[in-house]
Amino acid sequence: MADLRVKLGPLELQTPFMAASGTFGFGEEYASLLDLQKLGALVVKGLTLRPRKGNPPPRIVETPAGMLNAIGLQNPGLDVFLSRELPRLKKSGTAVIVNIAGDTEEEYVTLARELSRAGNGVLALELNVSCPNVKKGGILFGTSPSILASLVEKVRPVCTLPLIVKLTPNVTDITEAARAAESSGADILSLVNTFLGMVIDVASRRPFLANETGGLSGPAIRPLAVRMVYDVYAAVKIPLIGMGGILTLEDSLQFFMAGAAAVAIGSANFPDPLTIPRLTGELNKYMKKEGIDSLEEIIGAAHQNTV
Amino acid sequence: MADLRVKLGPLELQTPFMAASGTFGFGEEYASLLDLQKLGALVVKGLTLRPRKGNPPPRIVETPAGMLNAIGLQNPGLDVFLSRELPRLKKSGTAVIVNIAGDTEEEYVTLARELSRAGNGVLALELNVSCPNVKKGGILFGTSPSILASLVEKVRPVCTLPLIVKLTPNVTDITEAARAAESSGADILSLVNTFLGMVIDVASRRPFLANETGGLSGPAIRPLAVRMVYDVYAAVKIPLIGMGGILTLEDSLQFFMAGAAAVAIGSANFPDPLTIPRLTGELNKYMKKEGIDSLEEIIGAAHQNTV
Amino acid sequence: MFLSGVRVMETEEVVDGCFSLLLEGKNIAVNAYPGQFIHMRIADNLLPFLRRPFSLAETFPEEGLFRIIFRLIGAGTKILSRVRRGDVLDCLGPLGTGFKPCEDLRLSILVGGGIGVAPLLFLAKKLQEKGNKVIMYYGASQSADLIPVHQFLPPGVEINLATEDGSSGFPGFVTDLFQTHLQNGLLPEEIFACGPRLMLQKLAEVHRNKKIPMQFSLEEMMACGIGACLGCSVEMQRGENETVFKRVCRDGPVFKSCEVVW
Amino acid sequence: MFLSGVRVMETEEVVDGCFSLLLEGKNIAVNAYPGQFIHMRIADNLLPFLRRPFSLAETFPEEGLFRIIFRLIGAGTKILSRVRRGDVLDCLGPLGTGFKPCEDLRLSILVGGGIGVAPLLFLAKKLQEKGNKVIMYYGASQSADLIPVHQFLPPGVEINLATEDGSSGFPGFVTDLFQTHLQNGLLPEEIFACGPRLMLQKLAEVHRNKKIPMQFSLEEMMACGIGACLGCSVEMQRGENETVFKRVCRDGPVFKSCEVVW
Ligand SMILES: Cc1cc2nc3c(=O)[nH]c(=O)nc-3n(C[C@H](O)[C@H](O)[C@H](O)COP(=O)(O)OP(=O)(O)OC[C@H]3O[C@@H](n4cnc5c(N)ncnc54)[C@H](O)[C@@H]3O)c2cc1C
Ligand SMILES: Cc1cc2nc3c(=O)[nH]c(=O)nc-3n(C[C@H](O)[C@H](O)[C@H](O)COP(=O)(O)OP(=O)(O)OC[C@H]3O[C@@H](n4cnc5c(N)ncnc54)[C@H](O)[C@@H]3O)c2cc1C
Ligand SMILES: Cc1cc2nc3c(=O)[nH]c(=O)nc-3n(C[C@H](O)[C@H](O)[C@H](O)COP(=O)(O)O)c2cc1C
Ligand SMILES: Cc1cc2nc3c(=O)[nH]c(=O)nc-3n(C[C@H](O)[C@H](O)[C@H](O)COP(=O)(O)O)c2cc1C
Ligand code: FES
Ligand code: FES
Repeated sequence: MADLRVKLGPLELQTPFMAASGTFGFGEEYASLLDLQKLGALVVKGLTLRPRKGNPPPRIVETPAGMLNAIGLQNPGLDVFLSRELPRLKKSGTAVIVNIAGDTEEEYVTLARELSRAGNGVLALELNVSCPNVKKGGILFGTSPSILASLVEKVRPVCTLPLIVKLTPNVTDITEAARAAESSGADILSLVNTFLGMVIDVASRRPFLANETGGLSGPAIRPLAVRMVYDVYAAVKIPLIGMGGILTLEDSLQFFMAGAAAVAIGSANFPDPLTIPRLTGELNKYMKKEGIDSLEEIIGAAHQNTV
Repeated sequence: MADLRVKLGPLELQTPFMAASGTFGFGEEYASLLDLQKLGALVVKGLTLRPRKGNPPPRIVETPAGMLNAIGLQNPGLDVFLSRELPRLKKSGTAVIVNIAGDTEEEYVTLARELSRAGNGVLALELNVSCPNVKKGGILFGTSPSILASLVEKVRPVCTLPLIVKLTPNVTDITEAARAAESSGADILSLVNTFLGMVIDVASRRPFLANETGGLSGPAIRPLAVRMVYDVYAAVKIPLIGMGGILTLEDSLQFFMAGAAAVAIGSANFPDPLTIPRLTGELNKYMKKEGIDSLEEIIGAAHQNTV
Repeated sequence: MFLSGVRVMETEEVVDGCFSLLLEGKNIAVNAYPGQFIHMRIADNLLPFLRRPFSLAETFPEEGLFRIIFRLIGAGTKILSRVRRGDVLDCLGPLGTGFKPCEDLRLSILVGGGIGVAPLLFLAKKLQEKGNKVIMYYGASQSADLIPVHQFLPPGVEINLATEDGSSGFPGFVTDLFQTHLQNGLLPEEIFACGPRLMLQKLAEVHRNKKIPMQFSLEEMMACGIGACLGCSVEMQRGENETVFKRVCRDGPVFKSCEVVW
Repeated sequence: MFLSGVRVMETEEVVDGCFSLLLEGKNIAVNAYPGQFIHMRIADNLLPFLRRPFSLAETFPEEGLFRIIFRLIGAGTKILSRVRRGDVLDCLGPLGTGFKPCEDLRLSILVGGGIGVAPLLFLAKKLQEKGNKVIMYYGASQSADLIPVHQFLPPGVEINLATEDGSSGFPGFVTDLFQTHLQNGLLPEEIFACGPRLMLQKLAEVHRNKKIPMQFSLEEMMACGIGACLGCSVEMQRGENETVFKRVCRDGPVFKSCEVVW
């Protein structure tokens, strides 16, 4: 086995392959198909302070090489998460990262404080400032660098865990948001969340999703996500988690070479629930074949001007 | 034959299906495959004041359900266009719309003035403020609403033709640019241009395109483009030309229902050069079957709250 | 729940645009019960990107075989309609919470509309094995769309057909046919139904009047199929004044009719 | 240029991972000349999205047939390797500006590397029909990759093989083999070549020394294939100090070696 461990600032992972928030639930469902301990980390579904019902159906629709989703942050809320989901997750032995979202700065702060408590066993927090599917799901925080900076500054002091900020791609210049998050205390940036899209059902002449718009994910967005990781890598010094349409080892190598120190797998889990273990095995083989001792040798490699 | 004519403010088209700029050249090459007179309009490749060499190869790469291009506005310049391409185009009987790009406001103004001259036979101008593939190819004009407004204000007085402003999708809020263009004198808006993307060649560990980044087009971006047309339709009063990943009649109906009064076909011309005549025939059949007398009945239909 | 390659043993176009696939997959055949479904990967590439759900229409646990019956709808079912004997398909299943008939049932009524009859075929067989009398109501828009259900049912199941255009059986909706029988004295103990939402809605009205327990199999767009993505949620009553979203793929696809919010 | 459905008449895996398709398409078979290519739609869906270009390897104008020979590379050629006799493929062609041999040629030298030999097979046949003596140099990395070129060539064409690992013919690069022959007195009037860029670059050096006219067939990523999108441009010398971008699909794929900017 090649050494697949990665270090993202204060965060150490066994492998660079994480399950992206919202696509792996709280792990329970996938546990019968694969060993959760083999994940680099499991980022749980976006968590809010109070339980959230989510959007009416239909919530998803397939698109060319991708899908739209408008789940609307359906989740059981902090209390149920702490009492029911987290203990089960800890028992499974997986590395748990909690994706949090709030309507107000105070909600983010409360979530960060409660989840940071010793003994919880949470590995890191991911600030979701980029969910396009609820009116106040953080998308406002994510699209304005100054509002984002203010939020991160407030959360930072109460968050004793490694703090990941997840950026939205629905902006003119993602490096501005990246720099704002970095300078206000983020340890790590993750990108990208989904792109705002719409499908119209021509038979009913109405938007297909009940929420009208949804977030586009899957291979369709991969070139856009790779470009953003590439740009952000050049703009900040903190480590990046890349995601957006990864299906194959080659796809994840594109992200590593663009500058991601780890990657997350989202929609690909749906067609192939075994994507993460498969990629882990393939990366191991690839590194051996290419004589790569540590993943660091290829992280950001595409920025070098020599071939 | 159902009545396929559409009126976009001062611009009247025989059919709502246009060939998108950069994908149909100056028409010459497609003339042996189809009757150029049957196009709603042919938007020619982005034209600059002086000839432009374009970017080194590779300039294109396929992506999931789409492609990246970084042509870099290769074009023969205004003089050659007027002396060689335009006379030929006029002879073909097609409706010619000229897509123009400049490095400075002055270049746009000169292009608009020269192309507006009586007798040229140009039907309309499309201001390309959104080409992502040249450093000064207008993308700066497109991403700042105030700079865009200033440009449109300068071009408007010298442009005696219908003035289309083509919006870039690489922004946080496309309705801001749309409103800026409308209030400074645009007659029509067209959207979207391509999304900035990157593919990394993992064998060489370098960006695949010589230009590093390119513009993403094709079905992959369709849900994003439909969403933007939907939003812009609600934000402005002037008519819209929608584009982004249209392959089938259903795809174009999505754009009409989102609010586009006409649509442009870009990348789809590559797999199927006969896309536009095919869609024209299919729209005719669809309108008859659904008892639709005029396309206006479905333009923007998805905004109505009743089913 | 198992993720495995299943081998195509038999393909048949049972009626125009409607196909039956007999598949070999021991884990699924042995563990599945009526109302459950499989989630099938159509292609090992991007087209289509997501899996497609299909109800189990029959199982042969000893032979390790099971059947799905599907209608050609779009890109996914088109590709699936062209598989050949010997092909291996990537299949996740058995999934979901299926029909849970009352233990001491004697007479069961099954109401199916269109391709919704598929899971009822499996249920009919199981109920009859348990000694129930099974009456099936099955409707389609026209005669040409009717699946030859007797082909997949044990003898003894009573089949009542309806077509909207009257080209076969009772002329009208299958719910109208069923209503007629109710009025003529039919006394169902429990009703199991699958079909278009409108059909189920009509049945729910019958329920409200007659207080017969009903179980409905619902459909919704699915991504994961196993309960993780919350993409397939539908609104359900919880108590008097509250509703929650439940997952068709895991909490369902079968729900009690009284739970469903229309 | 024609857009038409062409019927698959014969498929053959000529060597591991390398396929020959004999296709029926009168317009293409009658009008094509060596160095031209066709632009093939692989699937009527999105996978892959763009057409794929393939050189014409042989034509039978009277029978209305033509051949392409291709190597399995990625998704597109994988699907193409699985077509069957009778399938109809959507084909645009003949396209491009091909080889333009000098009229009064007597001896022609063809240098092909890898799958780049395909257009040279067509050229060899044509040149020989015109009464030329044709000598072909053909190299691959190993014996197992060598296409059985004699199968597609008329008798009388002299074939010189090279493999990089020495498993067949001359051990080394095909350009080295060719160099040896040059040193031993071979006097080519014109050279036609197609293959990896590195091979062509080496030949261009020979050219600079010996001043033998050369025509090279180049490759570049293509979208439209007909000259409209400017996606396939490559840099060419214009005069002494200026360069322009020319389109591989229309101005080429065949260019004079002295034009090419390396
Ligand atoms: C639990 C369940 C059981 C089902 N059992 C059967 C069955 O036994 N036989 C049968 O013929 N059909 C069944 N269906 C419906 C079947 O899944 C769709 O007809 C099929 O997915 C259409 O795929 P397509 O690619 O051909 O069509 P598309 O063109 O992709 O879609 C057409 C329509 O099919 C539905 N659909 C598409 N993808 C999905 C998805 N991933 N999940 C849910 N619905 C989708 C949507 O309504 C969509 O608008 C079942 C659906 C569910 C949810
Ligand atoms: C004028 C011309 C003639 C050709 N003739 C032949 C031939 O006779 N036999 C043969 O085996 N190959 C030929 N090729 C190369 C052939 O087009 C590619 O091998 C094929 O397109 C690969 O497709 P894929 O989907 O299998 O691979 P992919 O995985 O899509 O691509 C692998 C590589 O193939 C090349 N490629 C892919 N798509 C294109 C495209 N649209 N245009 C150009 N290159 C592309 C790129 O280098 C790419 O990186 C020719 C190319 C050109 C430009
Ligand atoms: C069904 C679904 C639900 C998601 N829910 C969340 C969420 O709760 N919080 C979040 O930050 N991202 C969420 N995402 C975004 C993913 O984590 C990921 O950023 C995105 O899907 C891009 O990756 P992919 O293309 O690999 O799916 C969700 C994505 C999907 C498809
Ligand atoms: C090869 C290529 C060249 C293009 N050149 C131009 C251009 O010169 N000017 C312009 O405004 N848009 C240009 N575009 C963008 C298209 O006009 C269109 O906006 C975009 O491709 C989205 O539509 P599609 O998905 O149907 O291709 C180009 C697109 C492609 C694919
Ligand atoms: S389809 Fe994912 S939860 Fe049901
Ligand atoms: S491929 Fe479009 S110009 Fe050559």
